[in-house]
Amino acid sequence: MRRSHEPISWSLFGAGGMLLAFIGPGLIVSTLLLAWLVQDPQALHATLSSGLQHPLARLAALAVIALPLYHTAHRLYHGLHDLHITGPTWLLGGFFYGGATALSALCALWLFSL
Amino acid sequence: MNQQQADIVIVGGGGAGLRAAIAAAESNPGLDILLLSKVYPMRSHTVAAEGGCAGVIQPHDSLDAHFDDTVAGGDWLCDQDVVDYFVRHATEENLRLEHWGCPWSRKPDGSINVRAFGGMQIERTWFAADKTGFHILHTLFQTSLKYPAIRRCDEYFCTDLLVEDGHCAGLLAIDMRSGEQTLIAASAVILATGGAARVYRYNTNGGIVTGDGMALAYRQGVPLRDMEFVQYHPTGLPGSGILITEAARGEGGVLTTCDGYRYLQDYGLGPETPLGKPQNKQMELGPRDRLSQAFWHEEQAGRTVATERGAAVYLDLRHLGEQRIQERLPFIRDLARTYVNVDAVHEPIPVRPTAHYTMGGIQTDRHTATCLPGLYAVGECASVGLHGANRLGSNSLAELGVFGRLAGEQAAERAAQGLAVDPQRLRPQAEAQAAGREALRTANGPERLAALRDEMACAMEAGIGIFRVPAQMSATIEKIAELKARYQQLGLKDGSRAFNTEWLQAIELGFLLDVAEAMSHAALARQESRGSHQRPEDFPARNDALFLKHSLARQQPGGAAEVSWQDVVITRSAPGERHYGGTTVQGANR
Amino acid sequence: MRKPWQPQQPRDWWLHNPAYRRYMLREATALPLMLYTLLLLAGIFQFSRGEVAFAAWLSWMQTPAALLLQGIALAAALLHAVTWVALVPKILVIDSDRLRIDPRQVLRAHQLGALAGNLGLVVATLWLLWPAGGA
Amino acid sequence: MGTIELVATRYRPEQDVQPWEQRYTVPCSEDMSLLDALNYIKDELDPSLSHRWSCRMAICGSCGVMVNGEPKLSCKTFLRDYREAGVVQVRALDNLPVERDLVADISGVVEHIEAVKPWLIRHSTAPVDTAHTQTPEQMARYHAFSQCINCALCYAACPQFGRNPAFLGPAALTLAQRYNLDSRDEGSSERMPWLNAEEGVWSCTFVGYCSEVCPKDVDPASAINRGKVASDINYGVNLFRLLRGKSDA
Ligand SMILES: Cc1cc2nc3c(=O)[nH]c(=O)nc-3n(C[C@H](O)[C@H](O)[C@H](O)COP(=O)(O)OP(=O)(O)OC[C@H]3O[C@@H](n4cnc5c(N)ncnc54)[C@H](O)[C@@H]3O)c2cc1C
Ligand code: SF4
Ligand code: F3S
Ligand code: FES
Repeated sequence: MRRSHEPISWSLFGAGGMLLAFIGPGLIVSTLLLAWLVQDPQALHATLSSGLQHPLARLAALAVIALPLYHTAHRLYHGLHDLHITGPTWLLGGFFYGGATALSALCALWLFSL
Repeated sequence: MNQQQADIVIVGGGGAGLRAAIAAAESNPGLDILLLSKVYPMRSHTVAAEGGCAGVIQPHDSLDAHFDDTVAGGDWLCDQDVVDYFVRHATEENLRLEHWGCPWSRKPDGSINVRAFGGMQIERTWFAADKTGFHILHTLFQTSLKYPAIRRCDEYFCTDLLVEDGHCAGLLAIDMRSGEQTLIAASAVILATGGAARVYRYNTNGGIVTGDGMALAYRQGVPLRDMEFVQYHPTGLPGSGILITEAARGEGGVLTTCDGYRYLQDYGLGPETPLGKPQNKQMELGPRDRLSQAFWHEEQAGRTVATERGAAVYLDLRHLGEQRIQERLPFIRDLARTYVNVDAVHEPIPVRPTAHYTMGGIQTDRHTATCLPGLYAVGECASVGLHGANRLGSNSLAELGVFGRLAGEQAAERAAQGLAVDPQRLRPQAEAQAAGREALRTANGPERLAALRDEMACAMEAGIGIFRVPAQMSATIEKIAELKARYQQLGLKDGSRAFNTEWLQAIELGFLLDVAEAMSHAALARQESRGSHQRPEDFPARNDALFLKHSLARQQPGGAAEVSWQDVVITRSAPGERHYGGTTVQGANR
Repeated sequence: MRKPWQPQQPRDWWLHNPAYRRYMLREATALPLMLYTLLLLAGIFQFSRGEVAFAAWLSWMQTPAALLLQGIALAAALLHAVTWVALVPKILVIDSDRLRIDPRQVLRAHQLGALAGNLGLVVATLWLLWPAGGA
Repeated sequence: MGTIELVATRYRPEQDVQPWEQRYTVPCSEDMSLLDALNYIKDELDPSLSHRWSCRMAICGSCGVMVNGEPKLSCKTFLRDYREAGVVQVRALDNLPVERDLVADISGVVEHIEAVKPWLIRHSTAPVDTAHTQTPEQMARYHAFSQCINCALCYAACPQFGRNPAFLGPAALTLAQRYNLDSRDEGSSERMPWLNAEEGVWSCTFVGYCSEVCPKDVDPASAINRGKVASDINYGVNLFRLLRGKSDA
């Protein structure tokens, strides 16, 4: 039996799922609140900038983007299989997991160039 | 016709067959061992055994005590050399199962736990909650998978044995999926096909328990021994006959009439033991035959409970409490809830005696060999001489291990001598038998299979039941003969080959009728009352002078069974009184 | 003669059984959650480009389309959280000779954690954004 | 006692090109199981209907069928629960080849069970004449997983098995876990390759329906997903070994 490399994606999926369960709804409520509460975007930008000075804060922000990306990519990838939508593994896997990786990299680039 | 060859063929994948296969593979890994069964091995009826499996393990217990209980329980009709061998090897087989992964129930310190069982003076029944047979069977099946020497033919139905030069040389079987007949030649054949309680209307047995192996041997002239001894289990569910294990009483359950009275004290099993403190061999822990007989008297006296599904008494577990019931008897609780809609924690379970176990079977010597060279028999289909006139609960699962191993080793020894017959030589007789089977498949007589089966089951219940009355016995014998004649006029509707269960049931009915014939003739011939064989009207007492003997039923060509007698091996326990409860008074009246 | 019938799983298998429909709904939460994550990612991009771009993102987040997506994502996130936490005790089983934790405790801990995490985040946001507060 | 309509999906390989439905009217009483109804049909109405059964007490595992689309043991299913609906649809277990009528071919499932080495593996020599010590707590760790009767209902329930019959599936993977979690066993390293494979735990997407239909509360979904954790750790350990120049463990 050939060893599957699924543990990598499953670990990321699991971490993302846990993160989304613990802060997902709260995060979405928070961004919805922006509509009513933000009066001064400049001030908010400044507050957030100072907050993101610390590398750990940047890492946390990265996690909030990257882990849900992997989580959702993983589910959608398997969902296509469930829906009998097939294609070469390299293509579908590349699209979902590769996409999540590329976007996470971009996110890291933007965050760490602040 | 397909053709195969093996060193050893084992018919039956229950506890006995699997244990034999493993023993053969261990004693000679070079052999080609074929395990053939009409159901996947884990479906075998060993799976239904609930209570437990005997083996001396407590320091204050002894092999002698186990020996004495077995011999007395069997009303001195046990071959004592066999019992001796059995008690000496039972514990080692239980340990072997433990080493193979069987989840025996434990004490808090992690050592083996044992429970009380009917007729045993000391707790020596190993158990795996109330699914002992299930765990034993699955452990054996899973363990058998690790031996490359063991091949399986699952869902192959054995229809005939093949005999060449006075030796059993193989068998004929139907591959149930294709319906094709297959000749299998072998140096040794082990029959491990289980019991035959399906000859009765109400029984604790699965639909597959149809006495096939007994009939297969009987038809080849091998005697069936002690067939009149059929054990009724005192606690089956009314209607279906599904078993409520004796362990329910071992754990402290009590039997009562409709008004809550513990009637067993009136039948020489008293004095009444305190609730929740069962005493070995007393009251509810008396032997099964006595308990079933007590029910019969209560029913005659009109003190039973009328349920939708017939008369019953109550098995009351309520005083054990939910926690103990859930820990020790979870399956019982589930069964009662599912099949009679009773939660044992809050209500008593209605129960009644149902046919359960065939003490008799294919006659073998103490090494499991039959009188037909090359043919061995083991497990419930065999009569190795262990159970006598009444089997003690938990001795039969232990028998599967002890004698299953022995049968496997014996067959392996024989197979190593290379006595195999060229399958080509078996072909003519195999083809003749196969043609008979084919004819049955397309038979278009007027008789209906289900009707014949039901008539047989009711006749056996009436004539060869808990109590045997001469007129009814004779009526049953006539009825069986009539049914055998009508069997020749059977009409089957299916006619196809692939998984034709009507065809297979018709063959099974043929087996059942042969077994019923042997049972009823042996019952009539035994003119005494002993163990499970009770003739209250004409021969109410045991008669050692004439009947301290095994009955042997042989099939007569074209006629009924002929019964002859074989001496019982007695080594150290002279026949005595069976002693239960505080007194030895028999069937008293209130 | 054997000629087994070989069934084929129909493409719409998941429509035929309520348990399958529940499963597919659970898996489908991934789609709005992914889109929402992309919105956030866009926010980070705009944030990195400066105040003006960030303000544009903020006001775009208040368009009906964006609000609708956030609404759906919220429903999806809630369903995800509930189903996820319920399954944790089946996966995360702590039971060794040295340490044993009752699965009910594991469940309780995760329920509390999720509640605390989500509420805490909302409270922190309110505190941060409240007109009189931090920003 | 009323009656109920029973619609059975028939398939007779010798006559039929594909399955078809046959309608029977059977008596319906409070305590009649679906198995009783099937046996009634076989005995009284149509002996050519084939189905498997034996113990009629939910322990042998042979009588599994689809009942109104759900996998069930026919001996543990009662007609009274369908009286409202007035009709019971019965067909062979889903996701398996149909041998005939209600008889599914479970040989593939049994092969999967055989593959995972479901027996106690010991390297050190076992005690010959004593039992291993195993406390009730240690037994509790695997006990639920040892209750499987191999009825294959979970295979009929699992869409991932339906999609890919090479998936070892719920019962086989549960059995592997049953031995891996047994304090007496020393063979988990021999079973891990099966868990680690694509066709092992990694084909499961936690649909969870297997555990819903299991008549013995085995909870195969939990067994498999705990297997994923084990496989995950095994993967990490293996990666670490590879990085240190050791071969694949
Ligand atoms: C409900 C119940 C509870 C019990 N509880 C206990 C208990 O607690 N303690 C105890 O000691 N005993 C108990 N017993 C008795 C004990 O379980 C049985 O005696 C024992 O399991 C029989 O095992 P076996 O291997 O001989 O036969 P089985 O397990 O019945 O196996 C028979 C095998 O033969 C095969 N077979 C039969 N005919 C054919 C054929 N024609 N062709 C091919 N294959 C065939 C079958 O497929 C099956 O595999 C109980 C019995 C019952 C019914
Ligand atoms: S896990 Fe449950 S459903 Fe699956 S085969 Fe075992 S007992 Fe049946
Ligand atoms: S239904 Fe199938 S996908 Fe997994 S949880 Fe059960 S095996
Ligand atoms: S008949 Fe044995 S499980 Fe239903």
